[in-house]
Amino acid sequence: MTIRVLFFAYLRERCGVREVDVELPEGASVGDLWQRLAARFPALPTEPPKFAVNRVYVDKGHPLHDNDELALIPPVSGGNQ
Amino acid sequence: MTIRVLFFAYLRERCGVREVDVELPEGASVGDLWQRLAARFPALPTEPPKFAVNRVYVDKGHPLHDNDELALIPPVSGGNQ
Amino acid sequence: MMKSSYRVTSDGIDTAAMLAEVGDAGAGGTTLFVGTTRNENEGRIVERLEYEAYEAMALEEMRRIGDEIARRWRVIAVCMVHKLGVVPIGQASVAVAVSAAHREEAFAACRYGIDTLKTTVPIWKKEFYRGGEHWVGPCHAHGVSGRG
Amino acid sequence: MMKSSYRVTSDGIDTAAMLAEVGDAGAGGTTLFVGTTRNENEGRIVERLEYEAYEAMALEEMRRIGDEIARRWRVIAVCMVHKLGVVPIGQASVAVAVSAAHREEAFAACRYGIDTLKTTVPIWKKEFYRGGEHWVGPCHAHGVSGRG
Repeated sequence: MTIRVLFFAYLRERCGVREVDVELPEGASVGDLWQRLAARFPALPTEPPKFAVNRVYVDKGHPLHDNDELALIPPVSGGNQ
Repeated sequence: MTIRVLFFAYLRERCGVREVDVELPEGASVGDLWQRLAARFPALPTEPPKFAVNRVYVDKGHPLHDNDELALIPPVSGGNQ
Repeated sequence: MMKSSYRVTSDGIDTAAMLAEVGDAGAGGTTLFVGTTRNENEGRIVERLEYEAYEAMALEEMRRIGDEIARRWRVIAVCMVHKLGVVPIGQASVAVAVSAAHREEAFAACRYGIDTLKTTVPIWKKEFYRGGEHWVGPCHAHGVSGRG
Repeated sequence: MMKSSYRVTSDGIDTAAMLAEVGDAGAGGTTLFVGTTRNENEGRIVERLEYEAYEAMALEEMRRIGDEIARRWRVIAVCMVHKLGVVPIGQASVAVAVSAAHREEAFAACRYGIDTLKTTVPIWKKEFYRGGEHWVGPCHAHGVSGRG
């Protein structure tokens, strides 16, 4: 199955990519995909960001399906005001 | 001494007066003036409103001086919103 | 030093102007509260409100509220405006704007401002509802019903 | 049924339009919060902020916040707008407006709205300060200093 992965903000800048398509075996979870990404993009932090699948926050155990859109969500703008 | 008394809102309507000058002996307090007003305006409620002298809230014991401006302050608009 | 301005007016309340007044390069957040005439109150169908003020004292009381805000919170600017006379349904009768470096203070000070304004500032509200009119006060003892 | 609208925009935020949108004959109070770019942050002299969004999800998250507001409080209307791109000092980056019959609900829901928006809506802020730039996050681990 193919998962579209979206990078934002400092992750986009660090990894130098806005989106990539990743091939994964059926039954893979968000955590499995994160392992794959960590290997491919050494600039990713060891501590994972938050994840959203199809625009809803999910945890690492969330099962993926073909054509899902996974977004890596770094800490949002919060604070300061 | 002469005290200017101001009536607002429902007190103004009930008593039919916006302001009156009252003559009082030296040393009179806000409470003394209220007694005088109650006798003169039977439409005033038995329970006194709040008082302000020269635009500052005071209690009944506050001493009056010549040319003071006493306002009878019914409950303000509060609530509702 | 906190900036402040306080007004009573017979014109409509210009909230955009108020936001501009409290604007500041050091402000991270501004909270604005606007009180408007509601078409219903305690089961009565309200047609309009009319406000009367002891103007000189109203402005002094607003200033005392602003001074207390400056003592309690780190606030950059405060603006309070109250409309007098007739205020139709949906129109603004009162507005309080507060800017601060952080939103915590802007919210707390704005809330304190409107709450205190409504209990201490000598402005009275007459409610004209279907079937009568009365001066609004905590005890509702001042009604003059058109029904008699 | 609560009215609601949610937007991200590259234009300036029109707070007067937002207040008009949440206006209602049943509203007694409206609370508006406006977040603006501050000229200082944690000792750095800020020159501007720049916002980037995961737009589709940002709008969905705003809607979820609005739905939660509708569940928790008796609110008439909610409007949330976030600006994207460059926001100079003193300009608005985000605004939340809430109208309700009573001010208690308008304040509580507006506060909840902005607090939640700032922790869950996927919009990121890059701070350009004198001497460098960095993405703002809770841990400040994402800095790229111009000083090296």
